[in-house]
Amino acid sequence: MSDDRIARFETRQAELKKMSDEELKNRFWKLCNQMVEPIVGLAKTHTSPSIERSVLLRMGIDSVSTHAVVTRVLEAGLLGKGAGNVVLRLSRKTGKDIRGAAQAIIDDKTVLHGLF
Amino acid sequence: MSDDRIARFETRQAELKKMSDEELKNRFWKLCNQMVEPIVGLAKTHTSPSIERSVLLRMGIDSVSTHAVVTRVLEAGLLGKGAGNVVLRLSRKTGKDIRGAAQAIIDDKTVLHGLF
Amino acid sequence: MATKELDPAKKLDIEDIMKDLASYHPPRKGWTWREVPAEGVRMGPFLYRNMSKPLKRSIGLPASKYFDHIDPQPSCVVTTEIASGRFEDDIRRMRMAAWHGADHLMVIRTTGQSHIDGLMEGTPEGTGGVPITRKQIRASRKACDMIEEEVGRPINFHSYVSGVAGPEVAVLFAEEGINGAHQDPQYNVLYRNVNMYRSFVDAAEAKRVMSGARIFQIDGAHNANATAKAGWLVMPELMVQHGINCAFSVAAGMDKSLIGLSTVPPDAPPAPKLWYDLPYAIALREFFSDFKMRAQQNTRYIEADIEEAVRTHTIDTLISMLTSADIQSTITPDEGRNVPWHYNNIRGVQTVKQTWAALDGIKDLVSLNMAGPLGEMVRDLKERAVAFLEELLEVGGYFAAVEKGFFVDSAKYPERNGDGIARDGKGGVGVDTIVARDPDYYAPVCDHFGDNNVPAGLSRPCDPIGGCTLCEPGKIVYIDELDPEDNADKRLERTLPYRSGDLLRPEAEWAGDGTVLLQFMVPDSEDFAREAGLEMARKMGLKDPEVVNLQVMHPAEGCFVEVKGKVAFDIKKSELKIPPKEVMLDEEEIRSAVKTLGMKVVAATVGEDEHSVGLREILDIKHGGIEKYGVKYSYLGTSVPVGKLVDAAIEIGAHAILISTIISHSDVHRQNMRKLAELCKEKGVRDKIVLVAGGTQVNRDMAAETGLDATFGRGTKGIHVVDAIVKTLKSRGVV
Amino acid sequence: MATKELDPAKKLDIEDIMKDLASYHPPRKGWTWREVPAEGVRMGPFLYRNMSKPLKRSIGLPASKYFDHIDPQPSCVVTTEIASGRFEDDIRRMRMAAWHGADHLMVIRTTGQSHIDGLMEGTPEGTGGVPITRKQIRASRKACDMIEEEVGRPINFHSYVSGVAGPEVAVLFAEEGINGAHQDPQYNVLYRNVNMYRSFVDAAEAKRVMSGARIFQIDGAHNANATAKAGWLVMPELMVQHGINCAFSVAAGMDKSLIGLSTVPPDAPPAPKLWYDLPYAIALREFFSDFKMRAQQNTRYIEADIEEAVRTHTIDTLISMLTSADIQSTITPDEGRNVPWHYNNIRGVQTVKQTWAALDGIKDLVSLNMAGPLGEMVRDLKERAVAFLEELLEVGGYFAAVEKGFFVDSAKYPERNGDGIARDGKGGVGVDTIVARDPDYYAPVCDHFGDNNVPAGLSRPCDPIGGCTLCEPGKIVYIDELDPEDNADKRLERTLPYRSGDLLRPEAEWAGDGTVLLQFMVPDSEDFAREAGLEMARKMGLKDPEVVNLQVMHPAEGCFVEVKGKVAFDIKKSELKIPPKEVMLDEEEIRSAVKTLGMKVVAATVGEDEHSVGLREILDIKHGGIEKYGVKYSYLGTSVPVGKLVDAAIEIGAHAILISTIISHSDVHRQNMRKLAELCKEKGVRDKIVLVAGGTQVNRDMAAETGLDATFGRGTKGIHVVDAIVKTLKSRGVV
Repeated sequence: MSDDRIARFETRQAELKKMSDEELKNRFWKLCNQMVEPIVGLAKTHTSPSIERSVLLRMGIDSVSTHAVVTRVLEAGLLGKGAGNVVLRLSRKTGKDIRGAAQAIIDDKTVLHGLF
Repeated sequence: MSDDRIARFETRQAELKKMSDEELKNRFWKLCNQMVEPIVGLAKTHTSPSIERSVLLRMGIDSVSTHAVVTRVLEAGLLGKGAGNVVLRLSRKTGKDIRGAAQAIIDDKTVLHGLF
Repeated sequence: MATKELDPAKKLDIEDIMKDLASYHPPRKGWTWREVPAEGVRMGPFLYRNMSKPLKRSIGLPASKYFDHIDPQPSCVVTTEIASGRFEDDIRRMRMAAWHGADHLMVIRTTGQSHIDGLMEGTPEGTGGVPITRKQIRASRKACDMIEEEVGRPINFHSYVSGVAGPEVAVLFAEEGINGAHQDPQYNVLYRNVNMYRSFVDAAEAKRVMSGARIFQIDGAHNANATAKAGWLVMPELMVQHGINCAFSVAAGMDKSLIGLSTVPPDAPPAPKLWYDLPYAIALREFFSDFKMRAQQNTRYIEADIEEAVRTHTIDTLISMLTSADIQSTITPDEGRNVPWHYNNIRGVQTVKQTWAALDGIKDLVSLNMAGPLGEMVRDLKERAVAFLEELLEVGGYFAAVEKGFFVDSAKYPERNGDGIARDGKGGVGVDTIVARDPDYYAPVCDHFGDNNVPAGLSRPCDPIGGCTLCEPGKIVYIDELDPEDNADKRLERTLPYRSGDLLRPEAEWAGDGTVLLQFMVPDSEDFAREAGLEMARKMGLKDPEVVNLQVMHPAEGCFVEVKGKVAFDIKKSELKIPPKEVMLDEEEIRSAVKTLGMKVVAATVGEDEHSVGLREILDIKHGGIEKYGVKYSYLGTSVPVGKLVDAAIEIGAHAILISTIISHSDVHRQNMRKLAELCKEKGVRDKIVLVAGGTQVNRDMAAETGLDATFGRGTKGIHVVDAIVKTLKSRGVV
Repeated sequence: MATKELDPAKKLDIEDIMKDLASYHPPRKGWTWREVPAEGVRMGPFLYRNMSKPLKRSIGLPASKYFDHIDPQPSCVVTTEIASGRFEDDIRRMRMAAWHGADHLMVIRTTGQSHIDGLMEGTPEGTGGVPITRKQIRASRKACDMIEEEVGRPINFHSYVSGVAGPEVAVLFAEEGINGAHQDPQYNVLYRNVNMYRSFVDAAEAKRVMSGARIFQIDGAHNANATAKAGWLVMPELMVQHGINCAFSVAAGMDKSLIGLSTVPPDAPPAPKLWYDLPYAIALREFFSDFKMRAQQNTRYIEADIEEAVRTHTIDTLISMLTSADIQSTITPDEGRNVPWHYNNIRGVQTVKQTWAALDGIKDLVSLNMAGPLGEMVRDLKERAVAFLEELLEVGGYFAAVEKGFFVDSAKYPERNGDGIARDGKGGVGVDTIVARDPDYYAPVCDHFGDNNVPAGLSRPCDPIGGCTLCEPGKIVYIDELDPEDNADKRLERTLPYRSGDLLRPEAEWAGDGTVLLQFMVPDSEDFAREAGLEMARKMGLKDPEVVNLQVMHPAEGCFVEVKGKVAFDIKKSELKIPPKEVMLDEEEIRSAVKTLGMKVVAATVGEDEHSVGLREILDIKHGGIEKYGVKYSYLGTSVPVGKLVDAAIEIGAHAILISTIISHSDVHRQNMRKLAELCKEKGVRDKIVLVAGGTQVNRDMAAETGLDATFGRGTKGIHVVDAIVKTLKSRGVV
């Protein structure tokens, strides 16, 4: 298989040798972009605990609380909604401010029931 | 005078600029050789205590004795003959070997009288 | 917020910096380049072709004293990495580094922080770096804000957005005015064993946040040549790694001008470094012409020898200058033997500053010879990189290739050594933690990446919450400390006597750590030299002695040994006797006085002393003797009676008599010095002639005791003697 | 005469070398160049393009361990200058330098010897160099003859034919097999104030004698830029000085291939060094293409900082490589602060060796850009040099010009600064001592210059005396000692215990001198730092402490200080405990064993210990952890109970358990280590699983005590751990 790889490399290299420097560079970037395209797609359509905590941080929630909130939201199966979305929705529902809503989730995870 | 020097330099430089690199290099060496010619002439026609001591060293005389011999020869006004010449001549005259002749000069400078 | 102006004569007041941090916000954000005048920079007698605007305050290279004390500053940003483990010590080091020309201060995280799934808070002590926290950043940024005013150039403060908490760290950095950061999802996967999907999903968010705060990004691809067994073979892969991170960063919204490739010349001598590193540097710059180059120095082959590291880093800097560097990073040359010490940060910066000055204009003087093997090697590297990408896609793309161990294989592509780092998509730190966004996913904040159901009609995504912290910094929640014992206040209490009290102790990393280094040659074999070195250090009272370097000079004749250890004593400042400074006259004033007077001196060795060496050094122009300053001297020889010297001085109208007594038994030298003064009095010339004596057993205090005008010991130069003569003549109103 | 073979494991036996010197004659004479294979030199994984044949025995750069311990040797001859003042210490240093790649050993004369009108004899102590005498040369050359056999390359032994006794010194050198020497009549005139006529008359004779012995000649022109205030302006004059000496040497009978220009890149950073030094280097090589280049490193701007000197010398070597160097001289980087120390000779040599390897092939990779300002500057220098010569001739030739102060003026020709060194033909040392040769002048010896009435018909001029010493070495008169006290035997008696007895003392210059260097940072201003440094050295028991370098890190934050001093104690070798060596397995063997076994380990920190840093470093590939060698690890986290570890190991069939206890109060770490061993015994797996513990308070001796297989302390790397595991498994017959 290794021999095969080397042979295929040699074929590729022979093709690449025909290119100008500019063409070679363009090909490099075309391939790089092609490589990251599915990864970017994955990132667009997924989130993570850290992303959600970073959203909560930006909403003015302290780091210790963001940790607790995201854990609650994850346990409640609501991370796909966005932790910030959850907190905001609870805030609207309960009339608490953002930090108050976050604290409410930490204090009692049942507040998340029926939110979505 | 300084202004004058600079002006003459500029004239020289203008001339030099006309030369090829090869011509410039040849001129450099021509001038260097011209510079050392009279100095080489001086060296050919003169000697010094150190030169004469170096001759005696080469004749197999130790460094302490060469010093004493050259001092004696110089005092006797015979350095222009060559200290080695003096020792050799005394050696021949007295039948002593070279070192013995040198020692004789150290022991008694009157041996040099009438040697030349 | 305006910061207090620093007084260069006073230490940083750390307690003051730590006051009111809860309300401190950075006065500016984003990355800053140096100002590089297109017409060059004129300094002292020179015109520099590739330098930035000089600093308001700085410390030049030691040799700058020969060139009007100029301190030319490279055109590139210059980095220093700081990693003491205690931020309160870091910031003092930052100030030192800034004064020597660093304007990119990179603070290393405590080891292990990349595996912490969340933010840390407070100021606990770290290992090999500090825990990066809001308090640490805020206090450090505040110190940088003061230091940048002091030196007159913006300082880029930098840390790391890597590990499993990237998005949060990025938000923290954006909020607190961090100017530059590492972010590279591949680094997390390959070198930190973070799950590959988590790493990339997080990275996109982190990059988007960084981009919003105009934080300059550095990637981590260079780690491949720091890890691979043969660094010089992995170059095609390095280009692929750089390419993937750049393409991904651009896709995440980053501006190309804020994306820097972290690149290291992969080799070090005795390897033929330039032969491999120059083609690579060129190939990289050709493919990545839209991006910035952060040129790092080599660490892979750094051993314990400081000088070896300095030479290699000088060559690394040469390679930067032959190609290009937007940022020139520096490696502390002691990285191979300890957590870097204060003064080695400065040495690293000096290496760049000195090389940059030495080679200013090099691109006008030499050209890259692309027609020869260089051009062939450049092209070959580029072809291999493209072929590598083609194979990656063929095997199923990036994730599939990582699982197959395509990366950090130490053979030259397409060869395989089988030692690549393979990672399993179903493994690693943070495995199975990414979650698909629901169709109604929503994040009500700015600088968020990816699918987001922001309600229509808003001017900002954060309007529904009345603004996020990136728009309203007042909303940021500041946590001071979580640990009542492990924090900066406690440490500062302990080090107070060494920072603002009467006590002095040397330090290498931390205030009061007492660390010193001993260097010596032990004339014996390696085994004996090592143990003898430790034993010597113990006999000198050093605690925890450790051999940090040993170089065999010859297997039997001896070894050079370096031992570090800690002193156990304090020095009391109040008990030190600081000698009053001898302020030298200006050299031009001296030359002019000598010329005006037509200064003449007589000189000789006195006593039974045939050692004329020292005196001749003081006299002869060859050694910078007084002759160099225009003084005419009459040298009377050795073992000259003092009376003969005085007579000669009177006869020729000398302005001074110089006597030398190098070897002296009992007190003969003092007697001769007194005799000189007395004889001059007797002959009525004491007030006309300046009397100077020197010798190895003489010192400056003896003048008063012996009735002379000036006396000198070891290390005296001609200039000191002329200075003393001119000063004495000035005091007598003669000049 | 055959010399004894040296044993690399034994010190030079100086007493033995000094035996039978009266009958010792050098086995060969004349200069030797290195052998440089045209096809390049293949070493380790590399092909070098510009290297000489490697040495039989040598010590490579520290980083050579990464490259099969290769030690590539530059194509040029490499010089080191040795100047301890005691020849018996010089020769040991020569041996060290030869092992690091020096093959041109230049012995500096004691200061003042150039004014001694005659030869010195015996072995008195010198200052800044040794008295050059027959005995000193003969013993040193004998040592070199032994050393060159040891390293497998001829050594060129070098000294100085300058001063007022040039012809005698030249004869001495020719007789004793000196291979290279400085000779420059202008140097004597300008820098030694030797009478100008005497200097040139003597020089012709000296050069003729040197030529006969095929002694390579180096001139002294570079001193102009070491003396002039602005070194970078005197370049046209430098070319003129070189030109005069070369032309004169050729006229005196020297072969051009044995005439070397001593040239120094005149500048040092922060000056833009390359901009001035490269054009000069090129101009010189164009005019002097028939002669050899001895490239010296810059001394003019060396300060007390070793690293600054090393960087400048790296750049100097770059300039040699961009142009050419037949001999690359090195400057000890401590020259700016003391008489060079042993290990700084090695550092100087390493600078050339390291740079030469790093930049191998540079001329294929880059080209001099002669079309730009470089070419213009080269041409300009050459024109100025020629114009300088024209003016010299115009004012009446060389002697007239010296009287007018044409030389060493620090302005750029034709400008004048008025600070040139003028010498009077009617003054100077040795004035009025030359004597015109009479018409019957005769010198009955070989290699004599000038008019000589050698009788006709002789085959040799020395036939009338039956052969001179140059033809009949047996005639040479050997004088042993003149001074019964000041000689090597007396000194060797005193240093005997340190050379062959049980006592060890560090040394920098002389056996038993006790000199050490202390480096540290004092966190205070310059004044306090200096005095605190001295006080610290005193508290550590150092005698004669002296601050040799002080660099301000920041005016208030601190200074880097270096203090030298002498220890007052001895170390007894017999009382040192030399630990047995841990011989590591070959890395390939380790990798292969790991692969064969499919080695797995479980790891965790134990006790109440959350510090996983050290353990992760041992595990992770990024830091060269065990993962790098193919080991699969299962990391169980922090504060893991010992029982859980053992269970996990059994479950997955691990080959080893790794525990880490970084922070430990009282004896918890020992208890946990014992517990691990006991538990494994209980469960019957003690012989199946290798047990390893590590931590900052752990050391290698604890394994036996606690019943584990291996224990490790600070500084441990993954390789050590894998090595221990494989060794244990080997001892159990598993691998």
